[in-house]
Amino acid sequence: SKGPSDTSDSKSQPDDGKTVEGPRVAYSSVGDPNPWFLAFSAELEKEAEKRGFNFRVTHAQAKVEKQIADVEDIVVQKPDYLVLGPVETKGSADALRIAKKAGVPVIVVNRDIDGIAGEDFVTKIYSDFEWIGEKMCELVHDAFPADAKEIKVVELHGTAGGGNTIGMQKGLRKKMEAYPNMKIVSSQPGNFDRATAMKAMENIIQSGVEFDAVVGHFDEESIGAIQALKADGKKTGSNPAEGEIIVVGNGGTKDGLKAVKAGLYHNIVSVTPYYAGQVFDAIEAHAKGEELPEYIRVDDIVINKENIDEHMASGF
Amino acid sequence: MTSQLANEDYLLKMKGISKSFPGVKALQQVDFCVKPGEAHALMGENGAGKSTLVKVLTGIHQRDNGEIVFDGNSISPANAAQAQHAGISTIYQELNLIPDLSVAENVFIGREPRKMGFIDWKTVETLAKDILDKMGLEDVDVGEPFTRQSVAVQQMVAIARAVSISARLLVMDEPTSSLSEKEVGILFDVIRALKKKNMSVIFISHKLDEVFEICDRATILRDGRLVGEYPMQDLTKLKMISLMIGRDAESVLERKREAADGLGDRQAVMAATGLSRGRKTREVSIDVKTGEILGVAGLLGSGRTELARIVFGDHKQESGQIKVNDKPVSMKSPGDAIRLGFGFCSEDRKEEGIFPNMSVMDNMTMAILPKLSKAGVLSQKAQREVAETYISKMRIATSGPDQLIKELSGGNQQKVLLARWLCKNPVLMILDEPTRGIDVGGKSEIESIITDLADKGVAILMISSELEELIRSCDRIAVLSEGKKVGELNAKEISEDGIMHMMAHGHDAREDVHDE
Amino acid sequence: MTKKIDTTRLIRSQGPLVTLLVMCAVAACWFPEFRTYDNMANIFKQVSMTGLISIGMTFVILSGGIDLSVGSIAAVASVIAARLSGGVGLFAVLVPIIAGITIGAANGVLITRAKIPPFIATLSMMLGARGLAFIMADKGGAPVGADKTAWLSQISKADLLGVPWPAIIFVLALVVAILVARYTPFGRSVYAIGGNEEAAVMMGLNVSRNKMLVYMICGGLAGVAGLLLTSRVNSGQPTAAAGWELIAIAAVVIGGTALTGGVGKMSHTLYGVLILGIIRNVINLYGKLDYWYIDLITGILLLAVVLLQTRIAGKQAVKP
Amino acid sequence: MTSKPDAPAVETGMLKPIKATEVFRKYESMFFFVVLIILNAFITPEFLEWGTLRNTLVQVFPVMMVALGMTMVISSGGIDISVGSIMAISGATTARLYVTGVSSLGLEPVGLAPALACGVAAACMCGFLNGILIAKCKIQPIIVTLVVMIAGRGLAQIILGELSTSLLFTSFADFGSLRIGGVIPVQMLIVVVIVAAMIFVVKKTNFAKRVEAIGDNRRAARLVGINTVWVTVGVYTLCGLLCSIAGNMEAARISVVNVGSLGLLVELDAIAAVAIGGTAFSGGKARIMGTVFGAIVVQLVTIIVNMNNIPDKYSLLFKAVIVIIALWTQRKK
Ligand SMILES: Nc1ncnc2c1ncn2[C@@H]1O[C@H](COP(=O)(O)OP(=O)(O)OP(=O)(O)O)[C@@H](O)[C@H]1O
Ligand SMILES: Nc1ncnc2c1ncn2[C@@H]1O[C@H](COP(=O)(O)OP(=O)(O)OP(=O)(O)O)[C@@H](O)[C@H]1O
Ligand SMILES: [Mg+2]
Ligand SMILES: [Mg+2]
Repeated sequence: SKGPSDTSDSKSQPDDGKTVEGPRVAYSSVGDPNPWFLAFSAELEKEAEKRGFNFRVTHAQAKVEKQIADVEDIVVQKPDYLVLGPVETKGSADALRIAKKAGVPVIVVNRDIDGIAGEDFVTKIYSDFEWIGEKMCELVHDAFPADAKEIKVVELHGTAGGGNTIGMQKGLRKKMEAYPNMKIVSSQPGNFDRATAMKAMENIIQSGVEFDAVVGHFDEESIGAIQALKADGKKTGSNPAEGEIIVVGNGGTKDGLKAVKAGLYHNIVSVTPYYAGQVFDAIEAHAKGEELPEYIRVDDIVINKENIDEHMASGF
Repeated sequence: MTSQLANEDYLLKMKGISKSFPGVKALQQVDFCVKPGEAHALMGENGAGKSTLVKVLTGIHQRDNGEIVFDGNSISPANAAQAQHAGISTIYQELNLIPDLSVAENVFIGREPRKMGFIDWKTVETLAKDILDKMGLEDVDVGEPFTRQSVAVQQMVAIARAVSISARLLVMDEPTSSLSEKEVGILFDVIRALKKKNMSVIFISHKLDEVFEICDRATILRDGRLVGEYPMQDLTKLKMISLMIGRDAESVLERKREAADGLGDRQAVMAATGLSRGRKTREVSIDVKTGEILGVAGLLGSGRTELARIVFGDHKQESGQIKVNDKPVSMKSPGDAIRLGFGFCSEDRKEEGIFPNMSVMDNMTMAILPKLSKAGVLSQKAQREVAETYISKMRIATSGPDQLIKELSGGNQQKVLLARWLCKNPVLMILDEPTRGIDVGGKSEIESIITDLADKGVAILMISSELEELIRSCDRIAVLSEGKKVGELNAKEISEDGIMHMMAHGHDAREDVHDE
Repeated sequence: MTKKIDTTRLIRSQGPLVTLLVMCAVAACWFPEFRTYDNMANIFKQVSMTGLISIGMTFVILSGGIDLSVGSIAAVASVIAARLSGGVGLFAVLVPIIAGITIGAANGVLITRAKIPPFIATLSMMLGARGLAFIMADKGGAPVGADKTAWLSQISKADLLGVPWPAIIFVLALVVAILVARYTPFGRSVYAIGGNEEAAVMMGLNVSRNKMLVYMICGGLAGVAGLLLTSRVNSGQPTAAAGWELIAIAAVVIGGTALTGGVGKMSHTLYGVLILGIIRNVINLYGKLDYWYIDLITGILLLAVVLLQTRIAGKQAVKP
Repeated sequence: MTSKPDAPAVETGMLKPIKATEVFRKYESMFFFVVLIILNAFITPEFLEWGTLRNTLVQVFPVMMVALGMTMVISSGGIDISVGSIMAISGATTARLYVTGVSSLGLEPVGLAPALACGVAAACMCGFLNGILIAKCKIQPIIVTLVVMIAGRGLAQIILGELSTSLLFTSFADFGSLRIGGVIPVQMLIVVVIVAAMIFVVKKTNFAKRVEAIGDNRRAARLVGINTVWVTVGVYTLCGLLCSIAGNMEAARISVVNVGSLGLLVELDAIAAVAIGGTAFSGGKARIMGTVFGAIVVQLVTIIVNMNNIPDKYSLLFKAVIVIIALWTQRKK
């Protein structure tokens, strides 16, 4: 990754953004202190360098109002493209209008946004969260014997209002209709954060609710749950017959992979941050005047005990 | 309607007033009446309940019992605004104006002249200037912040404010405690003028001379109870004192101290040469010897306090040198001075003296913590012993070492602060207005304590606006004027006239300089 | 001689302005875009919300208090505005402001009647109002979408002769506030209360009423800020505006107003607000800072500004 | 007897038997604690169980440590909102040395003890810096600590070299979830030791008296020879020290140091705890036991909300109400 020394170098020779010739791309990041966003941002930067783009980034610190201000500042510099990772579906939509007014085409990444493709923005590129939700549901279901009477699930969900949270919640519940023996017994906010999830889990355990499986909207939440369960003397793993609790989540972080390898974390549905290539492909295609679909899906996979070794290096 | 007749002779009638604080009955069944156009003295020892009675009258405290009839109407003011509205204007014992606003604004805040709804600043300033000019404060820049003024000027501004509120009754709780004689004179002229306009004044002071000079009648309190109401001509100083303390007055009579002899041979504990700092202190040289009491006299703002601060290391001198026991020292903070064995009792009790929310015991021992502790661990027992000793030695009226100091009366707070330094056995004790607000008995107690200290070899530097006090106790008096030392008088030369002359001389010189 | 003293005095009393000018000069040399009209308009637009809150905060701090609940109040107002945005426009504008004033009044009651220290009273209100915003939001505390066609939503997008409306609202409020602080008995009594509350009581000023007013004004302005927020992001944000109280406090203090109350100038708050806005703007224009350097640089710049300001202003009477 | 023959009508008798209201004021945070317990014994299933107490204490641990430091700071008339960032800095220092090492300096990961020592030292340095800026440069505490709060997380990220470092499967993480004898969480032990130490400090030492004096009247404190600069620095350093305990133990418990979230918003709960505990915000006496129960009360609210499956957003409201009631009952007339 880009080390501190790089930055201080570029700082010592103040540039006005014209050091690298070539199209100028600005990225407005959610800027959440979550490793995913940093990995994604680093990917974009690497890819930009590879393809000879001039790249800059602002971090919104997960605040909608800051993102709007960031985009205002960005368009003053008139970049050729704006890559927008919306903090929030509704709130960030005005960034599209600002960019449009300034004539800067927008590629939406990470999550959904309120807006019309082809009009407000060029295209949107991100994982299919509803599919991830459905997949997680399926993985939990399949971990139990087909004749299991009741599968009681605890959901530790992400930040309210986020496109990914909404997508996963929707997918999970939709798929559950197909499995009448599955039931959500508690759904608490984990806010994509390990400490929050861990506290929530501890209190759920203490409240005496019985459950067989945990679904985390992100690895951090799943790990928090695994930790809390372990401290309470409960086992997690892939074998419900031995009283192990099935933990399934979404992610692909280093810790998540480690936990899968250790056999404590049943399955992960990945949410890959490594699709900068697709983003720049889209930019280049648009620059050439090609038609683009309104949504470009980022493909995710299931990581489990069998394929963990080949994915171990991809943790973020 | 029916009580009209009875009330005609009285502007204010307080009947059966009682007020207790947790653990203390500050007032019990006190009656207090003021006639129109008179100056009425409210007398009593420290803690007798004078300020409390005033605060009950002006709505700061709510009385437990009793009745107040003012100007024919029964009133129970819930706050100061209501009392002020009813026609009572007050100067409280603890100076209470707004530090960062200008002098002019302090005089007028709450009743600023306005133009089209907006404050008319020009008029505010000219009116304020007029009022202050009349009170002999021609030199004060009314646009300057209030805090920049010396305590005495602040006191005069407070008086100016209270006087300029056209009220029926003016209450003054120790207005003169930090004034020099000139200002007191001006204040008395003002009071006389008010009396002519049929306004009444309640006057509280521990300076008996003043009371006898200006007041018509006196009400005396003791331990929160009424002793009696007397026309001034029926009283003598002695009689008044014995009424206040409830026993023979002989024990509290002030005596002139025998000047220590052989001072010339003794070594100077502290000798300062050529101290300067800004315009407040200019080239002052001063020294104090073992067992000597050096008085510092001067008009208000003459730089006495500033000098004391420099000697105590609170203000850094810009030039000059201080030697302690013949060795040059450099003091960066009061801590350094204290390590050299200095003690300093500030004139501003509230801002620089007390720790209001701490106990009497903690307040008293704060400067000697290291002495009472081992390896940083404090012995409460030792603390308590010290506190109890000084509470009885200085006759501090308190329910015990654990009472919060803010609950004590002003005079008793002052005693605690003195005790803070006395218990430290200092080498040099700097006292800035040590008897400010202390009653007659307390004053002579403190004077004798100071004398004893000096006899034991402690050097004492005492600032006081009461010349008599200086004359009674000092071996030598230095006179300051406009930041400069204008002279020094030794025991034999000390006389009121001599000092006055010097101060006045300096004062004249100042007027020349000040003409910018 | 006297003239010389006057210039230094002038510079000293204008510490925040000097600091601001220094910052602008550096930024303008470094980034050509900084000098553009669009960028300036952006900065004013962006600081308008925290700016409005800073105005209220200046009153509060001058009165010797503090208001930590402003961010939460803005969030409440934002959610209400979004909820009402589909209906009568006037309601969508008035009700959030009234809600802000009401919460401000609740602060005032806690402080003047229950005698709870302002820091704690408004801290509780900060928690409570945030909870309220969540409860009024969509399920699980998700944002409420606002009606994009309503004129409420146009406020932040439209401009008057090229000046964005939020900036106009902010500057107007500031001008009124400056007049109130300097030329009305209310304004002066705010200074008096902050300078020495006990004295203000004894001087017969109506301390309780004026303190109530101060918190109501602050709440009301926070309500307006919430309204502008909704207009800007087209949705009611229960989580938004977190930390605005700190931005506002910082702006007020950089403007030279003492947190102990009683000393300071309303107009200088503008400089504080702009300084903070420019720090953010410059970091964005630079656009090459790694994620982890942004906070550090922001903090260091802030510290530099505060140090510079205190140096210029000289040793002010800093009470603890 | 010996004293004040002519003292005013002091009724010594009245002071001795302490009034009920005074008892209430003194032990108020404990009162709330008891009320919450009783209330919940009825409404919350499984409430009166060892597990609940354990959860409470473990979860409240960082808040309590920070609140203890905050108590001293507030007692000195200041405030410290940088506590969360200091937790992050401390955790980051430990994790960097313990897990990653510093490759550019050729430094391999070191053992837990030296890493922890450095983590603690880093936090103390931050506290020290706070104190210096406040006392020496005379900048207002809320601004100084705001700067450290903002810059601190950036600094923590630079120290750590990344956003988060995992402690998963390390012996440090095992320590964080250690239960002595399988029952008593290690946090509980630390709480007992630290609280005892703090009570000793506040009750017995000159330092605490000086802190109180500075909080009550800084000007007067200087004039009685108290070195206000160093006492202030000491207070903030002590607060930093306690933050480091909070930060490292919390990191160990959740087995990750994420500089973006470690200790985030802890200052709010800590301040609320101090307020409920009855330490005056205008400075003055530090009330350690008050803060301890104050912290537990704040935490109980969260736990109760979670255990009763009440939506999280209501816990904010409950906290607000409790703080207000607490302060309202202890207000001075
Ligand atoms: N707020 C308070 N709380 C508790 N006790 C108080 C309070 N105010 C005054 N007292 C007590 O009431 C008594 C009367 O005090 P007061 O201030 O009226 O005395 P005073 O006559 O004005 O004395 P001095 O001449 O020293 O000013 C004293 O014993 C004092 O300790
Ligand atoms: N213009 C000023 N600026 C700042 N502080 C001032 C100013 N004038 C007076 N002071 C402060 O007021 C206090 C008293 O000043 P000074 O030493 O001149 O008075 P003094 O001779 O003791 O007279 P008194 O105590 O009777 O007023 C000092 O602490 C001084 O610092
Ligand atoms: Mg009195
Ligand atoms: Mg003086």
